[in-house]
Amino acid sequence: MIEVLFFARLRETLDLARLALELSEPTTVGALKAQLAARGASWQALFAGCQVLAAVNQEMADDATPIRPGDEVAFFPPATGG
Amino acid sequence: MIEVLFFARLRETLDLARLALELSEPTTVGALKAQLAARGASWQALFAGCQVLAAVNQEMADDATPIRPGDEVAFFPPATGG
Amino acid sequence: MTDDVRILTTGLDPAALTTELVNDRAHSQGALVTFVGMVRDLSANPVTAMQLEHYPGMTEKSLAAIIGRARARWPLGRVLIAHRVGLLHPGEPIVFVGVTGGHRREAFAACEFLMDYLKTEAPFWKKEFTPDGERWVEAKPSDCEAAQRWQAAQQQQ
Amino acid sequence: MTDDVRILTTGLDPAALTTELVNDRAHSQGALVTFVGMVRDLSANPVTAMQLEHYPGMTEKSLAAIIGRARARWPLGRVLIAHRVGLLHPGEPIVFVGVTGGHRREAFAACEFLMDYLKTEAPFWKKEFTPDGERWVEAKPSDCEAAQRWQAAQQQQ
Repeated sequence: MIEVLFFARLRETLDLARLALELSEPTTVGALKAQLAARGASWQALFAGCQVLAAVNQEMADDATPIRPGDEVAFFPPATGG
Repeated sequence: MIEVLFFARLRETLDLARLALELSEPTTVGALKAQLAARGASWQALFAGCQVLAAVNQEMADDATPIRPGDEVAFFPPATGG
Repeated sequence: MTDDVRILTTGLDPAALTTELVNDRAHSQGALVTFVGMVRDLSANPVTAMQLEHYPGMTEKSLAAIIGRARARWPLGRVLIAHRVGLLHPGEPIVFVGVTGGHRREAFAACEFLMDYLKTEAPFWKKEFTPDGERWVEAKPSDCEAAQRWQAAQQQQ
Repeated sequence: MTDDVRILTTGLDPAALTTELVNDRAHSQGALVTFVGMVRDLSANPVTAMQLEHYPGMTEKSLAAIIGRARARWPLGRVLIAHRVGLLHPGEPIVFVGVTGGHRREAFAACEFLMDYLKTEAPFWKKEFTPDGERWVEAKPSDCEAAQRWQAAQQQQ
């Protein structure tokens, strides 16, 4: 199992804050994004763009970052704090 | 007449905060410094160095700045505020 | 040295934080630079309220990492970052960054560095409420460029 | 816009000045940068007290002129400079410079610019009292160089 979190515009568009996914073997952020994009039109629109950032275990990640069972993965737009 | 003010280390060394001087005709800061340096050893030591700054009517001045009757002239060390 | 990262749901008081840094006898320093970011109050572009969302856990980690990078570049005394989350109104403080140091040069540089990285790397997101509806604030390219500026300066050293 | 230059014989309160700038509804701005300079408290170099002398009249004029130069370079909201004179003790604030602006970049630059020029051009002089006696603080070449840095930047524009 992995936990996938969504924040801000992504959370609102998907109407989903968290998602538990089965993970039988290690994957990558890029592969997970492709898998999520296949879930439907709104997912496709969000994950095809370049405006989705990812974190694995609360550290910034890129498409090559590995994901292992038990990890916490998050997707969110570029930060606008401060 | 002109009024000559001394601040900080100059004031303490000369034991003098202000001095009224007769001024019959316009002079310059450089000429006034030479005139003051001739007043004695401590004056000579202060005004011969390059660490004395001058202001005329509360604006920074250099040796060429003219001094006219009624002006306020001040001598002081480089600023150390802030 | 003590680092402080405070995520606040209410009551970010720049005056109280300033006093805390000025009065810090344990790390007595000659210079303090603070930055306060506030909800803008522009009549041409009325924002009636702002919602600040964040990623609890990652927020604190990323701010601590940014402070670590600043400390690696400059000798600093206290560093204090406070950031509001939740609902804010025009004029209210969103963020406070305070840095003390022995000299003003590094306190200014570190405070600006912290703000540049906070804006691009710390997981906060703003949503604005206006008379025409609500909208998520879009990240500005200039914020990314600002963070890249420091990386270029580092490479030149 | 309101400029404030305050020469104080007692009670420079950075927190109160910060609050004044944060709460200024008339010039509502998104960014505030403040600098606070304090009497250093170094055990290796004990200063028991400090006397701040100034040139009344010229002080106010020179600070107003420095603010004018900052406003000519950057669009700014409020600028507030407060400076203590008289007797000070370790840890006490000597100077406060606060600048508000629409964007942090100009608020940081203007605040640092104001401090650089204040230190070299405003007629203040510090005398330190130590267990070994009293001494006038000597101007540092680095303060002069700091002011010259801005002139070089101006010429390059």
